Amino acid sequence: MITWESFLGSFDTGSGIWNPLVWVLSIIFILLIVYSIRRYGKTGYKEKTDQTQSFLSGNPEYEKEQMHIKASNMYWGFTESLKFVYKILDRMHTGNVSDYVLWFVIVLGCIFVLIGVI
Amino acid sequence: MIYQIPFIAVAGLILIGLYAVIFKRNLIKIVIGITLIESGVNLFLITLGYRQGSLAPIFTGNPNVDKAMSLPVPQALTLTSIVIGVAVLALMLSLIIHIYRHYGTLDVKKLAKKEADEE
Amino acid sequence: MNFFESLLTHSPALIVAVPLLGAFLTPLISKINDKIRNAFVVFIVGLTGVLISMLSYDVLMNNKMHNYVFGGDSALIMPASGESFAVRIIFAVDGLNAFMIIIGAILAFVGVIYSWHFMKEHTGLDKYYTLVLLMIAGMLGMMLTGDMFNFFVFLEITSISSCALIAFYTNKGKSVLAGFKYIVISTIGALFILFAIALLYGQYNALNMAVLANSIQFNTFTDKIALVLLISGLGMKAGIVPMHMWLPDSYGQAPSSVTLILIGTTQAGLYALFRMVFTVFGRHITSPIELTIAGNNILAGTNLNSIVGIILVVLAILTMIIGVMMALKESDFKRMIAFAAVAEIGYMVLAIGAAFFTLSPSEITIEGVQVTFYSFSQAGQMAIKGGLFHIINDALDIGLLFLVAGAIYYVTKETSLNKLGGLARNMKFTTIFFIIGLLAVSGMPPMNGFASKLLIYESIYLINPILAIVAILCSILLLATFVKVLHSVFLGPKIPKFDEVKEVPASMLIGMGLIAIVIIFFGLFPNLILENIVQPAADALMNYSAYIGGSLL
Amino acid sequence: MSGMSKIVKTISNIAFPFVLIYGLYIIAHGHLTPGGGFQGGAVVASGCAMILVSYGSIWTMKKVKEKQLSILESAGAVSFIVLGFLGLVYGSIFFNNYLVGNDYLFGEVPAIKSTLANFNTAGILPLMNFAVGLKVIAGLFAIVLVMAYATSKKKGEIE
Repeated sequence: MITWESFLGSFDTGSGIWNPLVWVLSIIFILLIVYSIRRYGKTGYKEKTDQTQSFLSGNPEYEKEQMHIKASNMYWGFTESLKFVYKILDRMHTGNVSDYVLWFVIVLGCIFVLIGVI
Repeated sequence: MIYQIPFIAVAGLILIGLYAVIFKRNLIKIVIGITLIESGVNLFLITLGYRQGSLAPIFTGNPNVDKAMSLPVPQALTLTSIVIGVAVLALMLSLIIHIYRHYGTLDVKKLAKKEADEE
Repeated sequence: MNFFESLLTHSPALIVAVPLLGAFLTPLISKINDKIRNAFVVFIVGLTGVLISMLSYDVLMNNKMHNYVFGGDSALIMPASGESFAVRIIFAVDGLNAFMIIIGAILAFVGVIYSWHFMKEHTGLDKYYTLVLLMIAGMLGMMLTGDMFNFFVFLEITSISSCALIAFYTNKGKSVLAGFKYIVISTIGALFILFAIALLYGQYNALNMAVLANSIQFNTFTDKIALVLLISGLGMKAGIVPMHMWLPDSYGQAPSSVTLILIGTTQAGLYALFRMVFTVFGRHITSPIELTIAGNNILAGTNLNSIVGIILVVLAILTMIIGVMMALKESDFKRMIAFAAVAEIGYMVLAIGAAFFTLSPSEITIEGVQVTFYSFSQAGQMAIKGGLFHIINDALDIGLLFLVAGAIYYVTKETSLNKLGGLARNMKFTTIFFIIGLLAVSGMPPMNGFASKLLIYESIYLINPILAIVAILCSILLLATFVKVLHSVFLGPKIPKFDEVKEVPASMLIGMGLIAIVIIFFGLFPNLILENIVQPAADALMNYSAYIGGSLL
Repeated sequence: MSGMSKIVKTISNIAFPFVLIYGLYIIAHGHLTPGGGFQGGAVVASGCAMILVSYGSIWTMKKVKEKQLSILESAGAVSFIVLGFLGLVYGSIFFNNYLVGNDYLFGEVPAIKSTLANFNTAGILPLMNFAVGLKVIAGLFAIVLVMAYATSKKKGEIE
C-alpha cells in the first residue's frame, strides 16, 4: 500500500542516499538569494535610444540570420580534435541497408565465438 | 544421411539469403534474399514437425489410426510465418515502388549517395 | 464474481483485444466523421489504459501473478496417452510485464492525443489510426505474452505496422527509404529470433516460456546457438550499437507521434532481451545451483554469467559512447534525439550487464548435501533497479523531446538545426517543455532522469569505477548536445522567416504537458516509484523460479 | 497496365469460376483438411489477380473500388475479433470454443478415433475461417490491385 513515508522518503543508492526534498528546499533558498540581489538593480531604461542597440565594438550590426550561430558551427573544437574518431564513425554510418545487415552478422559472429566456442 | 538433407538445405537457404542481402546491390535482390531466409526458416520449422513413424495429423480414412499422430504445432507455426511473410513482402515491394518513383534507381549505393545529397 | 473482478481476470486478453478491435473498427467509423473517429481512437486507447492500470495495480501492489490462457483453462493439454503438452497460448503477467505495460500505456495515450492536431492536415488518416492501434496492440502483446511464438507474431505485427507508419510521408523519398530499411532490418532480426525459437522447440517440444525455462538443459550446441541468436536479434530490435543504424533513420523520418510509440516498441525489444537472459535461460545465466554430494561437485546448470555480462557491458559502453558522439555532431533535430535515445539505451544495458559481475555464491547445507546458490549482491540489485527505472524515465524524456521536435516541425516545417532560431519568443510553452526534457535526459535534479542515473552511477561505481566514469562522461556530453539544441532552436535573435510562428494547438500542448507532469512527479517522488513499481519488477526479473511456478500452476 | 488479348480474356473468364469454387472449398473445409482461411483466400485472390492481369488494372479499378475492398477487409477482421469476444461472453474465456456441443451449428462432437470427416463439427473454427477468408480475399486483392494500378501510371501522375 502507498504510504506517506514512501512519498517523501529518500532512497538508498548503494553508496549514498538521495532525497529530492532537500534539493527543493535548497533551490528555494537560492532563488530567494537571487531575488534579493536582483532587487538592487535599477528599473527603467529608455526605449528607442542607443541603450537598446547592441554594441559590437563600434562595428555595424549584422543581419539577424547572420548573428545567430549555426548549430553545425558549435563544438567545432571538440569535433576537430576528435577528427580521427569521427572519420571511423562516418565510415560506419553509410546509410546502406546491406551494411546494417553486415554489422548484425558481425555481432552475431562475435557473440557466437564468445558463447558458443569458448 | 537422408534425414540430414533438410537441415543442409536450411543452412544453404539461409546462407544464400544472407549473401544476397549483404552483397547484392539491387533492392529487389535484397527482397529475394529475405524471402530465401524466410523459406529456410520455414523449412526448418516444418522439418521439426516430422517424427519418425508418426501419422500426419489429419482425420482421414487411414486404417492405421492407432499409430501416434505428430503434434501439428510446427505446421501451424509455419503457416503463421508464411502469412506474415506475405504481408512483409507486399509492404517491401510497395515501398520499392515508391523508392523507385522518388530516386529513379534501385541501386543501394546510389540510393545512399542520393539520400546524403538531399538537402 | 462481480463485474470488476471478472474484468480484472480477463484484462490481460482485453488489453490486446480492445486495440485490435478498435483498429479494425476505425476504417468503418471514419466513414462517418473525422472528429468521431479521433474521439473513438482516444476512447479505445483510454480504455486500454484503464485496463492496464487495473491490472498493473493488482500485480504490483498485491504481488501476485496473473495468467490468462486463450481458449481453455490451463496451458497444458493432456491427450489420452497421458503426456501433457503446453500448446495453448498463455499471457503471464508478473511484476516486470506490469511495469512494461505502464510505459506502453503512457506512450500510447500521449501519442494518440498528440496526433489529433499534429496529423490533422494529412490525408489517409483512417489508415494512420488503424496502423497506430495495431502497433499499440502489437507492442502491448510483446510486453504481455508468455509464449515464444506468440511473441514472434506480435513482433512482426509491430514491425509491419510501424514500418508503414515510418513511411507515412510517402511524398518524401527519405522517409520511404527509412521505412524500407526498417522493414528489412526488423524482418531479418525477427527471422533469426524465429530460428532460435524453432531450435528450442525442436529440443524441448515447448513454446511456453515457463516450460522452456523449466526444461532447458543447456548441454547441447543448439541451445547455445539459440541463445546467441536471441541476444543478437533482440539486441537489434532494441537498437544496441553497432546494430543501431536503422534507429536514427526511422526515428528521424517517422511522424513524431509515431516515434513516441516506436520508443515503446524498442523498449519492448529490450524487455524481451532481459526476459530471455534472466528467465528463459535463467537457470544457466543468472541463478545456477551447484550441488556437492559426497565430495562430488554437480553443477545444475552452466555458469555463463560472466560471458553474458562482458558481452552486455561491452555493447553498452559502445552504445553510450557512439550514440552520444554521433548526437553531438548531428545537425538534424530528430536524428540527434534518436542518437541520444541510442545512448540512453546503453545506460539500461550497462546497468543490467554490470549486475552480472556481482553474482556471488552462497552455500547452504541441507541434510548433508552442500548447495551453492548464486545471487546478486546489494550493488547488483541496485544496478538492476536503476536500469529498470531508467527504462521508464528514458521513454518519457526522449518521448517529450521528440514531441517538442514534432511541434517545431509542425509550425516551421523544418527539422534542420542550422535553419532554426529564436523560437522561444513565440513558443513559450514548447520552450518550457523542451527545457524540462533537456534537464531530464541529461540527468539533472529534480527531474526523473537524475534519480535513475544516480542509482546507476553509484551502484556501478561499487562494481567497477571506470564504467561509472564513462557513464557520467556520456551524460555530460548529452547535456552539451541538448544545450546546443536549446541555443540554436530556441535562443538567439528572432529570424524574420519565423516571425509569424504561433504556439502549437491545444492537443499537442496537452500531450507534451502530460509527459512533463509525469517527469516532474517521478523526479520529485522517486522513492514512491522505486518502492511500488520498480522494486516488484526487479524482484520478478531476478527470480526466475517465481515465474515458472507462477505461470505453470 | 492495359488488357491482354481476347484469347486470354476468354480463358480467364472460363477458369475464374473454378478457381473461385476451389478457394471457397478450401476456406469452408479449413477445419477438416489442410488449408483454411488464408490458403483459400489466397487462391481466390489469385483468381482475382488473373482477371486483373488479363483485363488490365484500369478496367478492374473501374469495376472494383479500393474502398469497398477495405470495408470488406475490416469487416472480416472485426468479425474475427468479435468471435473472440463472444467466447468471453458465452464461455467466460477469450476465444473460447463455445459452439461445441450445441445442436444446430457446427456443434457436433466427433467420437474419439472416428475417421470420417464430418462437416458439422469444430465449433467456431469454421466461422473464424470464413472471417479470415473474407479478410484475406479483400486484403490480397486490394494489395495486388493498388500495386498494379500504381506501377501502370508514369512518374508524377499520382502522388
